[in-house]
Amino acid sequence: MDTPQKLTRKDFVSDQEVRWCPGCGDYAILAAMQRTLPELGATRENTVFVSGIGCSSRFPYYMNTYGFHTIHGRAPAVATGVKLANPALDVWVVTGDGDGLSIGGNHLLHVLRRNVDLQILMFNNRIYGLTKGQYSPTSLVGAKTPSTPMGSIDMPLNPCAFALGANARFVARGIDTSTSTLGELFTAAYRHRGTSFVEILQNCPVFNDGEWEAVTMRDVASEHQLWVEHGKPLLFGKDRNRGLRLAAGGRHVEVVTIGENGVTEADVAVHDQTNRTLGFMLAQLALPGFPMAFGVLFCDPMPSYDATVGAQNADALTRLGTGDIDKLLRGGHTWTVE
Amino acid sequence: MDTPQKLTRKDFVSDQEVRWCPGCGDYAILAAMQRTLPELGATRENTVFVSGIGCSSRFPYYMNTYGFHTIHGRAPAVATGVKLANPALDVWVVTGDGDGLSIGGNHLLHVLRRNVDLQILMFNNRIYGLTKGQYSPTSLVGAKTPSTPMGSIDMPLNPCAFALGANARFVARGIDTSTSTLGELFTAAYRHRGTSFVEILQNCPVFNDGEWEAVTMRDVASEHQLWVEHGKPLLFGKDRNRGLRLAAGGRHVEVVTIGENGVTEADVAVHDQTNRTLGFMLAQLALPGFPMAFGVLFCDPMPSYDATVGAQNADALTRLGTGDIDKLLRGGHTWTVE
Amino acid sequence: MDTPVRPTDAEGREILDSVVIRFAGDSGDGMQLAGMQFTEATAVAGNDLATFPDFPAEIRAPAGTTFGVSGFQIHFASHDVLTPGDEPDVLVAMNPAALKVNLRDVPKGGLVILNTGAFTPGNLKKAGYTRNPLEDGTLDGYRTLEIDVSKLVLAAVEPHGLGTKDALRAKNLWILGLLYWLFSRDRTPTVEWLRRKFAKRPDLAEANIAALNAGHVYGETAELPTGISVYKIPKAHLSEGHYRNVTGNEALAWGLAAAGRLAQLPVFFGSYPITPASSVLHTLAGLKHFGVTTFQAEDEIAAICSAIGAAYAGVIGVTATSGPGMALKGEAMGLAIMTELPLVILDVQRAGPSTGMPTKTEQSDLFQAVWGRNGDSPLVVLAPATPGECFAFAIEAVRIALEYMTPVIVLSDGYIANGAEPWSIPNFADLPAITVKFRQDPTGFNPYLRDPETLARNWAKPGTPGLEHRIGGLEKDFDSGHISYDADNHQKMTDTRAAKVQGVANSLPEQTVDCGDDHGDLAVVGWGSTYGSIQQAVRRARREGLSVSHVHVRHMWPMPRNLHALLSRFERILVPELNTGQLVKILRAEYLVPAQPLDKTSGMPFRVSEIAQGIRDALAKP
Amino acid sequence: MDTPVRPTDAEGREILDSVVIRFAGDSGDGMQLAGMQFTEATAVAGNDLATFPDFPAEIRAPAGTTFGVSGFQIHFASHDVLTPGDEPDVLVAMNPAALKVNLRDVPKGGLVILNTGAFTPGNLKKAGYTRNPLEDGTLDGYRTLEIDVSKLVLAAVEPHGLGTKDALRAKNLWILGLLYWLFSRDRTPTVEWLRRKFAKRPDLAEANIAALNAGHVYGETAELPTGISVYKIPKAHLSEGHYRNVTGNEALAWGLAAAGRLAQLPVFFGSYPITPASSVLHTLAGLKHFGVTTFQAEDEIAAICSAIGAAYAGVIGVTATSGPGMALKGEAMGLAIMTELPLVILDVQRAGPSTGMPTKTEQSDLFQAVWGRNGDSPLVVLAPATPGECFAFAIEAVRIALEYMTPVIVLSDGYIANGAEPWSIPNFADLPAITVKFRQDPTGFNPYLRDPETLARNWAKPGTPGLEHRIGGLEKDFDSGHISYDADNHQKMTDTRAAKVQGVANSLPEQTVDCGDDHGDLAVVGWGSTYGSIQQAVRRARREGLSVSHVHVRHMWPMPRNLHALLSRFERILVPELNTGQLVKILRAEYLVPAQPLDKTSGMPFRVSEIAQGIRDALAKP
Ligand SMILES: Cc1ncc(C[n+]2csc(CCOP(=O)(O)OP(=O)(O)O)c2C)c(N)n1
Ligand SMILES: Cc1ncc(C[n+]2csc(CCOP(=O)(O)OP(=O)(O)O)c2C)c(N)n1
Ligand code: SF4
Ligand code: SF4
Ligand SMILES: [Mg+2]
Ligand SMILES: [Mg+2]
Repeated sequence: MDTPQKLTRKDFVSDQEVRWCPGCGDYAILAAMQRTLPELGATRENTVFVSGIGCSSRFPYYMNTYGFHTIHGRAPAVATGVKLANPALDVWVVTGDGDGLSIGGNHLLHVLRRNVDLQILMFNNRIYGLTKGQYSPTSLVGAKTPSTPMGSIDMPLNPCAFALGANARFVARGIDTSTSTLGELFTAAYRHRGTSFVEILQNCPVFNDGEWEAVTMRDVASEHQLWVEHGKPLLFGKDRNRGLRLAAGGRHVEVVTIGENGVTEADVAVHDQTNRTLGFMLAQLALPGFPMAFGVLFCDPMPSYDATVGAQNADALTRLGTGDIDKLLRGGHTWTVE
Repeated sequence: MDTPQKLTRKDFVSDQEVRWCPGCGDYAILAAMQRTLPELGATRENTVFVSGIGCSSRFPYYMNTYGFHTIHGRAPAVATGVKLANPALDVWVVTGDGDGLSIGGNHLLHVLRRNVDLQILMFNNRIYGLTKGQYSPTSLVGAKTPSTPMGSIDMPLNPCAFALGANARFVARGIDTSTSTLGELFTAAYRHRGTSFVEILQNCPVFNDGEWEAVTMRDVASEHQLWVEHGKPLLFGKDRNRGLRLAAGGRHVEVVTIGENGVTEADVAVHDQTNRTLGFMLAQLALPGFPMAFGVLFCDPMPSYDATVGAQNADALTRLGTGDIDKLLRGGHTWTVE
Repeated sequence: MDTPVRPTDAEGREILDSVVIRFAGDSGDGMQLAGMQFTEATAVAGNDLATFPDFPAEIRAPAGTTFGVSGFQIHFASHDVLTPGDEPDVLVAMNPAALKVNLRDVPKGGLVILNTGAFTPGNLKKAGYTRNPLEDGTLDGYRTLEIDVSKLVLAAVEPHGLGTKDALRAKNLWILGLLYWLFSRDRTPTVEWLRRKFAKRPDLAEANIAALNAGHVYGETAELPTGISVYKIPKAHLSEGHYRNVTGNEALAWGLAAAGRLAQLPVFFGSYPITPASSVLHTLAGLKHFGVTTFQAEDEIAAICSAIGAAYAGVIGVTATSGPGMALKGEAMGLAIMTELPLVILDVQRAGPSTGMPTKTEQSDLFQAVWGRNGDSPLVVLAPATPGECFAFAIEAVRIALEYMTPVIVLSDGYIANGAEPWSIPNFADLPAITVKFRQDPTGFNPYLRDPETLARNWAKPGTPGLEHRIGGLEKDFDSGHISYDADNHQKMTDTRAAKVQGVANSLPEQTVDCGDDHGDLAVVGWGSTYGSIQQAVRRARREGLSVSHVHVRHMWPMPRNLHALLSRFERILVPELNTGQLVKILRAEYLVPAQPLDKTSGMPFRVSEIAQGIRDALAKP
Repeated sequence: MDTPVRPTDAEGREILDSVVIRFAGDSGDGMQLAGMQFTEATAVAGNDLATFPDFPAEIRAPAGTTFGVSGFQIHFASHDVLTPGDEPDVLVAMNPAALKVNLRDVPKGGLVILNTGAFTPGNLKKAGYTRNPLEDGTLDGYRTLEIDVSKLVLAAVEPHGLGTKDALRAKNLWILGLLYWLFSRDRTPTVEWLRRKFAKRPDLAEANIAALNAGHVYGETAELPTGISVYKIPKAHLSEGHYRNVTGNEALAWGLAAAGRLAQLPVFFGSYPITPASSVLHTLAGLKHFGVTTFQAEDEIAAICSAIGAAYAGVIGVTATSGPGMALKGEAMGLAIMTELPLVILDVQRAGPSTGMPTKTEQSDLFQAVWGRNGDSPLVVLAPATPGECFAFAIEAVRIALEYMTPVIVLSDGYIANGAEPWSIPNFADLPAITVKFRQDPTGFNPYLRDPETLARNWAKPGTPGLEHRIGGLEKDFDSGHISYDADNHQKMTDTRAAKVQGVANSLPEQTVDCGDDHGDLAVVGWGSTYGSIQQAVRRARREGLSVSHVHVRHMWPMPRNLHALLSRFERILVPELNTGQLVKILRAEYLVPAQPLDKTSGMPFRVSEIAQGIRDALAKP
């Protein structure tokens, strides 16, 4: 590999004017990405962003890399084709809670279980932005939107819990405006070979303003956000003295405060990112009563789909030699007419 | 309600010749259903079976009830329409591992999260039967099928884990030939108001014979099957002396034997069917190393979608009175030309 | 505005016959709202009118950019109005980008009202102006009103204590006030509407009212340049009746609710949001007390499948979408065709292919509607011509679906969906009843028993004792309704499905001529939203003495029984369509008539002049 | 079998010109296998042949039922064979259900070979016989061979120690042995094949060989009824060359592999299993060493989308399906059209609508292929006429897709897919090269730069430095390739997309006449799998002196440049199709020629006699 000159943030900024509403959370995510890619040593030419349809899915236009703005919900399928055709590419998928979990739920499910080496970023604003504010599969019950004037009644999906149920091998959660942690999550996702799923809480100031405020506002952040780290105790709070204890029999989880009622740090559970059941529990934590969990909730690598496809193809080639069309056509019974 | 004469199994047998291969596991499931419905007091006229496409999806033709053999993967969506149009009907969905988890994964996901009052039976034979034996999303890695001559490489889905990740509120697992327990599961599913998901391990003697043998064969059943019951310890084995212990911190599960190494029944975890995380852990248990879990893995009822739709419609009616078309058309600015 | 020498009324107001105004500004400038309010006021003033909102595809594109420009055009007159007008007489340009995008459409001599406050260097650059068009002669030949609206608004709403950002939002009301004054409109309805809208924020209501009034006062007091005066457009001679403005999507939604009432059946509406169809869902979601259940599905396939399930269960199943969603629903339509269930599918077309231009209009889904499915899969296709007709056609679709047990597609488009026109409100009592017969009798029942006349199979509702039956997508035996792979039976069933749909023509009105004689040199055959432009062009041509008639097809499949005979009585046939030629091919294929296309695929409706030219060209051909 | 008085050869074998045999039995009776072996043996014997497998839709329906009957028909002759034959001369009926379903197709005088061992009361009842057809005169007028095959097989394989169930499975080989004797075929290839197939179970191999030999010996030794003798069908005069049997699906798969080699590009094949297309996936899955990657997707939409992604990444993207799957792929096809990516879509048609009759054949997806998408969305459609042509057309599809940067649909059908014919094997060296030009130069690059001649945009592969670009489903600016909502631009792009696809016709061969003159009283215009029946019917008609020609269209869209001119030289045009009239409407719409339909939708191919009748009727019309 040749070592090209070091790229900077600007190299990843395309010449297209960004067309999101003022104040949209997508701007921060875009900035984080443009900042992170050069740090990762990614190149423009080997990077591809594939998206579906939605405000979030406009993302590729703003990246000065290869990009494919496909059709609603199908980005994981298109990205699978891109990656299988050229596994040397770094393929990112950008999707929304509607694009990825409503019309595109099935493709997301299957790309996750197959473990194709992609980074999938789901911008979760709990709303359909582009179509002007209908509720989405992650909207909370009671959401009053143009299609639900009396409040929505569908139980929401939890993207990370869904991903874990789909046998995803890397599941993480971040916040649009926490750009430095976002960079770290992008890095971890990029490094993980296989499908990396990252849910990003994103504010849509136009149709669902403040949806995540209770978790993301600076003054509540430390109390309402639990940032997990592999091998570290599950601690949060301003003084990092609150933690999660897995109660008797391990089936219930509770919040404890170190120093109160005889609780010590030893009582606090330690994050094991290879434990799917623990990840599932963390993914479900919600206000009120619990902080919301962020960071890499689960990561347990396996050979990626594209790598195994490549290995099988190579194996066939070794065993059978480069295919010869003439031989192929003449296999089996043939006869000659003279 | 009038009390009609008591129906019997035969009343639920349609006049159509059953067109499955000899020895197909579907026969046993059909028999269990025909036996169970009269026991539940179900009526022919209020029962509807909706299915997709696949061998399993032929099921409705053999039930002397209403039935709709729809298109591949879409049964949950059609069934949602049936139930919303007439919530008084008992609506069952029959699907396969291909129909329900491959092409139909998204509809299954959404019907589960919405919690429409349906009973969904997934016949899991880990193969596409009707199209002659290609691997399915539940096939194990390495499955040699016509489309994977070198063995499949996709990581399989676990239907129950998927359902739990989709926020399903009733998740159970049974076995085609365990017809009495199947009856009990059908009963529990029927009684649960909301979407009840039942995975049924089914043998396809033609394209995937013996796939489940390691779990279902009579001689290994007691060692390899863990039948869970709410509030009861998670015990299995010929002598019911083996159990599951949730180890330190609750994150790991291990098999213990009562009476060995000082283990007593008190060490064995007790099944709590309202604990989603526990259900998720149980759903994942697999040979070797663990028995496979059967019975109601999770059940935590909430108002069903159809009931809430009905309530909202009724509420609107109460608040606004029966809609009047003339008033509707004359709402807002109008003027008269004479 | 018609001629330079103008008549005036008693109060000295210039009397105009017809005016076209285009409001143009940033997506955030509230142009749609201003346009809609002006529309209401104009309707109340008794003019006939037509409107054309033209949004950008972005939710709220960055301020000041050309792709963020939002437009609303209204054409109103003392005679009947058929289109929103080819060229604006008055252009309101709230910023440089709006001027840049729209000025080319304004004929010289037209009035351009400019918010000079927005002509900052930054905005000029964003709009792509290298020089200031206010100064470089760009506006030569136009009459202009250059006003620093931003400044005047701030001053006007200052007493209401709003922040600058909120205050500036009232710019659209200031302009509206000015236009109300210019065109002698009554402010009261807008004032009342503002009070209702901001019931919870009286401060905002009063600030907006202040802006409205300030604009009006500006007109009253400022020295307007010569050539600009107050105008009066006499009332139009609309036929008697009770009127309202209606958009196509509203009319579709209300028509469905009315159809439910007429059939005395609940309506189930399963849909997935998509521009420009979403507002049908939004409207129906508010009509629960009409027996309407709405279901926002996870995708278009689930939406139509849920409607099919509802139809199977015995209610009126409806789904709505636009082109890309239609493409997804094809397989499920086949299921409804095979199971012969009543189903209504609304397709509010937009410019394609693929995602295309979601907020622009086109008529390019006709082929898809008539022929876009696997297998020989006939169904019924209807196409209302105006926003108002959408009401009747929603009812007609339900009638046909229930009477013939068939899916029915209604083709609308973005132009009809969002465009408004005064609509003579029908009385419910005058609407045609829809009779529904559910099978009750188990004797001799099978699900594919047919009405010998309509060929409709009998509808047996789950819940009915003794009618338990199974249907599905596999071919069915003609006699028993069971699965059949028999060769002769498939032939018979294929023929029966085709005959049933063709038979719908028996219940349809004959094709009439929308303007002109039933024979002549040229028939201009249109369908859907091109109605107004064609009608006006044909009228114009007839006034010029040309032998031209307008035939507007509303039953696209099957087509009216007499259409072939009617078309045969014309020498030439011209088919203007907003696509690359679809109806024209169907007419040629069906009737072997030498119909010629007049196509446009720019995402915009036809101008009258384009059709007029097409007529001249067609008649000129050897 | 042609005439009652028959010539014999030196060894006293009756010489026949052509024979049609139908094997019919239970799904479990192995009829397809027997048919395929007989086909191989017949090919080796030097006859020309055509076959028609006809399966039930059920995997293995309950034994003995009529809907479980599986059939395989072979037509072989000393002259060239175009169809599997209208009526079987010989019917093998392994059980009462097989007799019930098939006897009506056998002309009186035909030979019926019956396995009496299966004519048990239970089986008779399952087949719907109230009386035993062996006894009630049903078979009067036929020549019959009534043999208790079951018993004889058990006896024959007894020494091999198989259980009764396994032993009975060899019935098909016993019958095959008898037919080999009757038609003078060599058993060796089958014996070898059995040894290969059961390499791991030599006991089974030997048992089956014993059954084969026993059937043969039975023929040699048993007293056959008069009128039945040993037949000899002389070799056909096939043109020189190396031959093999090939089915349409095999040929498609091999053609794709060859195209990859010709273009020197990898092939990516994304597909979801569906009858009758699945075996293309199965075949390609075994060709990994040809640079073919196969991907079994979660559904048809993912399948086509993965192929689009692969095309974007610079390889040959292909997807395959049948009707219902095609309906699902429509939206994604639009994306490929808008992004102008090369893509090959195989549609192996089956009888519809909806799920229809999955194992039966039809040509009813033509409309869907040409016009079944949202928006004006032109693409290329090809239709090979025979199993063998599938090879060349797979290559042609790839060539067009790459040369024009467009999706190309190849329409095959169940009949072509499964039917076999002797195929003159081409040499790879003789196949046309496919040149691919990836953009490399960043100077002045944008993704929508076009080749001025083909209008193909340039293909820039991710991984190429300096060519980073974004494409998608929104309308693109003609000049820059950026998103554009400009009206004139959409017009221009719509026109360009249409012109590009129409321009493909420039690279196509002119339409030739498949049989007959290039002018005359009647052109019989066909497409796809009806080739054989039409060809034979036209030849017959010409022998009768009628002025009839056969024009078989293989390029369905765009159509050959000279097709209009060619058709204009005929008085009448008849279009036989296995649908309710699709090509006929396209011809009328495009050329305004008075083409008339000859439709059949029974799920079965045309009989030659049906087309012959259609020709007579067409010529008789005033
Ligand atoms: C096939 C199809 N159906 C529907 C739409 C309309 N549509 C566009 S984006 C969208 C939802 C987007 O929601 P999300 O993915 O959450 O994106 P956001 O705009 O919130 O970022 C919908 C319904 C479409 N473009 N295509
Ligand atoms: C749209 C569509 N795609 C593909 C098919 C073909 N198909 C029919 S059934 C099936 C898979 C069935 O598998 P599963 O649901 O597991 O059912 P099983 O036969 O194993 O019971 C497929 C791929 C179809 N009928 N329709
Ligand atoms: S609508 Fe919401 S999500 Fe979309 S661009 Fe605007 S703020 Fe962002
Ligand atoms: S193929 Fe398998 S699943 Fe299908 S009917 Fe036969 S045995 Fe049952
Ligand atoms: Mg969203
Ligand atoms: Mg299966």
